[in-house]
Amino acid sequence: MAKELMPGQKRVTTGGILGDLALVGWFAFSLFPVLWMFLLALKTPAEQTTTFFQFSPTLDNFITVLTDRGRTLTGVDFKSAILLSVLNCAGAVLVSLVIGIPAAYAAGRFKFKGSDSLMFNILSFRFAPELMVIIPVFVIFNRIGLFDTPVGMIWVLQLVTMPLVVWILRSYFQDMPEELEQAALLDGYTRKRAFLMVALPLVRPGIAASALLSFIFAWNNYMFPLILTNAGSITVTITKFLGGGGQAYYNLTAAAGVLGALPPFILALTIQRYLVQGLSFGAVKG
Amino acid sequence: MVGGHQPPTVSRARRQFRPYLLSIPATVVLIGILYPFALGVYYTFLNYSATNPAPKFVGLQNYIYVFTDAAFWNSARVTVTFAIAATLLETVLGIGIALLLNRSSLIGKIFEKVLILPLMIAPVIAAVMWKLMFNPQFGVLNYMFGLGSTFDFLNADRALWSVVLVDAWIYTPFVAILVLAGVRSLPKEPFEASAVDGANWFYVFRRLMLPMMWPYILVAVIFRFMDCLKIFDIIYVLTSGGPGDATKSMQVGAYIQSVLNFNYSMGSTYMFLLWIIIYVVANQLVKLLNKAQARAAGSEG
Amino acid sequence: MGTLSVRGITKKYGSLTAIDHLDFDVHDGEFFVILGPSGAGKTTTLKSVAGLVDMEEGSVAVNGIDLTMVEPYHRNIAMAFESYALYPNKTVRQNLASPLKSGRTGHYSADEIEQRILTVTKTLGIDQLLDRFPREVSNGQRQRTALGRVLIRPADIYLLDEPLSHLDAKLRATMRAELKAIAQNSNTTTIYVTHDYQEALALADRIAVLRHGKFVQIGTPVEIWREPIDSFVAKSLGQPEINLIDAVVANGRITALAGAIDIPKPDGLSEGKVRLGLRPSELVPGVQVPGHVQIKGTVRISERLGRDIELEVSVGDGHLIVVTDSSKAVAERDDVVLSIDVPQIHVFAGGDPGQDTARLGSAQQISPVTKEVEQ
Amino acid sequence: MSNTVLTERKEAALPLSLSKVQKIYRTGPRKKGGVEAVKSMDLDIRPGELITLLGPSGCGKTTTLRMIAGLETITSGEILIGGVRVNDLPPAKRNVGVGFESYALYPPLSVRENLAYGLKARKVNDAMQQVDELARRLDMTDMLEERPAALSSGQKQRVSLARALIRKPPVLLLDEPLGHLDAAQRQRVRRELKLLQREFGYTTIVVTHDQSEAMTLSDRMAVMDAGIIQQFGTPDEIFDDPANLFVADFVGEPAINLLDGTVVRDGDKVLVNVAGGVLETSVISAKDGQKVTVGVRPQDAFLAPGVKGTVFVYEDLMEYGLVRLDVHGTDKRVVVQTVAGAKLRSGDISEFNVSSHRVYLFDPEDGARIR
Repeated sequence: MAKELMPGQKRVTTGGILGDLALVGWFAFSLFPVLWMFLLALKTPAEQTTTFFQFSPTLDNFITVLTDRGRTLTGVDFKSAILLSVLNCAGAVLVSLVIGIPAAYAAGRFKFKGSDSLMFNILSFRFAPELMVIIPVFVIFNRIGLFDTPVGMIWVLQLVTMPLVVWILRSYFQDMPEELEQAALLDGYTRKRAFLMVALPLVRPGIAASALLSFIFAWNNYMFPLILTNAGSITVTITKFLGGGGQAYYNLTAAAGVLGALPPFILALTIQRYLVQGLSFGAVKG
Repeated sequence: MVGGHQPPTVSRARRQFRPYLLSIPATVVLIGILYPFALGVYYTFLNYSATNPAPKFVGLQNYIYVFTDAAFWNSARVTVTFAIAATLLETVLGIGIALLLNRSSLIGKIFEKVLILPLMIAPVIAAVMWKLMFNPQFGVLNYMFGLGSTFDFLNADRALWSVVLVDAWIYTPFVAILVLAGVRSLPKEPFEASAVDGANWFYVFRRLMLPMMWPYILVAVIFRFMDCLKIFDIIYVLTSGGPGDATKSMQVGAYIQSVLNFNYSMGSTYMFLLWIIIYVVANQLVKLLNKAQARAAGSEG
Repeated sequence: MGTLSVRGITKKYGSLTAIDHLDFDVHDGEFFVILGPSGAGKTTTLKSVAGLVDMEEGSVAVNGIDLTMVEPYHRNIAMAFESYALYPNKTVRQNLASPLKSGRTGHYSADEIEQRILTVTKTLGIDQLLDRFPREVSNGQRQRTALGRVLIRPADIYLLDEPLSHLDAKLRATMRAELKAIAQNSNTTTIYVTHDYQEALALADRIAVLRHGKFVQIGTPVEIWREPIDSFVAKSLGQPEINLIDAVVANGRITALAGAIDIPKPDGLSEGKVRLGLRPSELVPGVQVPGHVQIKGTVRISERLGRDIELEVSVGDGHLIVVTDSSKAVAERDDVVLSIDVPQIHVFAGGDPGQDTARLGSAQQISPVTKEVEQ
Repeated sequence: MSNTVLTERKEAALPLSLSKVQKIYRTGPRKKGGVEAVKSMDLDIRPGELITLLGPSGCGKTTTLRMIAGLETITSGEILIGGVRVNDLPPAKRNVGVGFESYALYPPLSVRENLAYGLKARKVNDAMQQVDELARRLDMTDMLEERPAALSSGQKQRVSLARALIRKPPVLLLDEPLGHLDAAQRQRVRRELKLLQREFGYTTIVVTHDQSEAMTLSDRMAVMDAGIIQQFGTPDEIFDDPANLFVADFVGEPAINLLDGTVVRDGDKVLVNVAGGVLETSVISAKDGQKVTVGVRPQDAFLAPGVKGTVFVYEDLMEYGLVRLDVHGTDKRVVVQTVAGAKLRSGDISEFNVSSHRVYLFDPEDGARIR
């Protein structure tokens, strides 16, 4: 619904038109590369470097990257990379939830010694340069055989997913009035039953939001699979189509890019309401 | 208490231990990540590399080397320049977009839905895309702007600014979303009071809106600045740190040192120094944020 | 049914002491009201009894059994929260059934539960809302649901935290009467917390006045009203507040308001500064009763309060608030004579403005033993 | 503040009038349909008068105030301030001071800057001087450097009022000025507000949902319901001579008792039969056999033979007592105010009566008063 105007206010003003023009300008800039990638993904190999906006569109590239045809042609196994990424990211999120929910509950509900410093430490991982941890992990993984394994990836992805889960859920638990659980205790329910009956259902949106958002971030992560795997991940694999030294497949790169960008975007749309809270680690309530 | 028996009791110690019990798994994970971190710090005092699997303790030698190495200072300069430029550009643009969207014009409402699109695409994919567009021979930008095939967005002079542009393309929506949420959460009444008081738009913005928005802006700035300091993936895909050293940020430099050249100690030294910078800056910014939040809430005298 | 005895309970939040060594007993079947302003520690007291806060010191026992270290769900104590604390994901019916389904308040068949829900909701006037969620009902209805969740179950002690505060004035008066009827008929032990003195007077067997985490006075409504232990208690009851005016005792007389009040001093009152307390409803304009104290003044403001009017009367160098029947037809700027019976004039010790001081007695008679007021 | 002597001469107050003012909030798609919040409202307010708009939430009182302030457009009709049509003027040009319900202080600014804001925004030269002067007069100099969050709600209320007053507006609009205060503060601030208004002489409109606040504060009060003014008059007129059932029921606490009755004319006397007994009334226009709703205020009723009932509970409130009687033959419960310390117990049989001129009769169909 349009905003109610105050008396003496005009609906159409010069400033308003200029503002709209500025918005159009931004969104042209913002959407053009996505559009361009999409167009490129629809081009034939012959057209990929020779045309700009006029070409005969085809869905061939998507089929190529998803089937053995692509692997034979380019040596890049995109399909396995997708499956591996799904496995690693889902695993990482699951582990984070199982471990993170109790911790978030403790941090949000109780004021205990070290709760603040624990939280600051968890947050500081969000800001730590990844390599500081990844270099030693690389050495350790090589030594104990976790290099290029899902277990290893799920383990290090905790660096991405855990802080997000704990921070977002903590703010949910903090916002939930303590008296709800207290009422359940007086109704005769134990602390565990009160948690399951009252607290958990109320933070369900938070769990969904933090799970999806941390999945997106794990999915989009580049450095961990780059260093700690050979098989790679969706992000690492996409760059391989550019063929470091060998032949470059721009149209296939674009097709893979579209496929890789689709899941996060769809997930993001489903949690749009909670996105702001998630992106700011609960510092800004959406 | 039916029947008048003494019901079971729970000691005070056990009550107070409860939150720790719940945090144990998270703490274990924390230690699992703290341990490599400590190991990394330890590496900075060794001469550890893949070619030297039996490292020796070398004291501060790595630090002395790094501090006298022009390449390190170059990467520090690149990192800080990039972080400041990108954060500034994204903040200004983000605030502008947020304010324009807040007017809820028809165009704004349509665009708001796709605002997050660049933010959700993996930075690597975004970088790959821009790399294709930047290509001097067949890139669409040179074609559209008629720059010919000799103009190179990624040459030594322009590469860093092109990286800033790509970073702004991805992350300006992040700032815009946070600030927009902030603006929308501001109470309506003070602005009505201000309308009765007869303040013009700019006066309201300067005296009222900006101070009340400031905490939200700062949160965005903190996240952006911290992330920019550890920039890696965009640069690595776009330029691999080149041409020459023109875009070799600290984390890219450390990656080259430790992963490509297998010199773990040198890479760790780069990273530990970056970590110190980030930690100090983060601390200061968070203090600033706490102050700003108190101010915006009006509780500070 | 149960008797409660509380000894020395203390709760601190950081450097702030919310409640400070409170001792009290509530007898079987008694309706015990804790009256105090916000921030006095009323809710903390209730939560301490319920076992919801970790107290620094003190003990809580019900029927002689020490519950200090017992978990809330083993205490058989029911509590209605001021914030309602209704489960947002459950309907009104499910909320009400919750305490009956936990297994710790007895065992009930589905029919029994439904029967109890109907009885309670009829009394509270929310029987048409059973299938709504808390977010779909008004604040007043939420509060009645919260009250219902407590009344529906058996318990040794019932704790009610401001259970009427969110109702509109009309409904509040009605529900107050309902609660009184329930209390009269069921012989339950209840602690009721409120900031509303009328609720306290209407409902209480005994009232405990709480300030800064300490009890100032515990007594029956009549005791608290007639013989408030200090000016704080006197101010806590009555609307408009009791008039407190500085007075001087000298030469065998008490004088105040630039001589507008000039009465003989009672025996036992030593010379010096005191404060007089005159309740607005005890000051009667226009009627000159022999033997009563007469105070001359001019009406500055006259305001209509229903059938009554509230006057601000300029007297000497100050003013008095007076409540009287509107049929007296006193207009602004009229000169009036106010009269008050001597025993109705409370005498408090002198003190700085804003400081509460002990009651010494009335202008008729000074209390033989001045009880010490905790500060 | 109550002891401050206000010496300034009265500011020029302006009359205010609303004529056929209507407000429709458009809700449906393409602006079809909507909610009529205020229905063709007429109101004439004299210069310097303090009136209240009283009504339950959603009755349109705040919408009316906001339309006068210029924070809301007027769907139709016109508003005149000092004879000038202000419909299309922005809030700043209407010469009104507004006190908002939640105070709406500017959170990042100190009290001093809050007060100076409107003056500075208009580039008034001696803004700080004016602030100091007003602060002295309102006895709030010591809080000038505080920020709003550091103030108690009573202090916030005063700052909000001071900010509304600083531009010496001929019309002052206050939305629930006592809404967030506790009982003791409310008493004090109400008194201050009244004295201040008298001294300054501004035409003042106060919006409130609290009938006792409206009764004590107003020169005249408008009782509103469903977007319509049900009655406009002095507190005495409203309480003693309510225009209809809504006004009688909304104003007065404890609320008026309502019983179903039938009029019986017996020679000169007009009687009303209610279940449980008979009441005499001075309503001479009532027809024999007419069905009516009988209104008896608890303050007017007294325990004496008349209508029989059983005591439900008796509450001794020390200043007075309240007895609730379950009237025999009905499911109605009436409240009777008694002196304190009455000897009554639940289950006792008692009777109440009321003087004939205090019996109000209403049409049971539309609630109109039968006089």
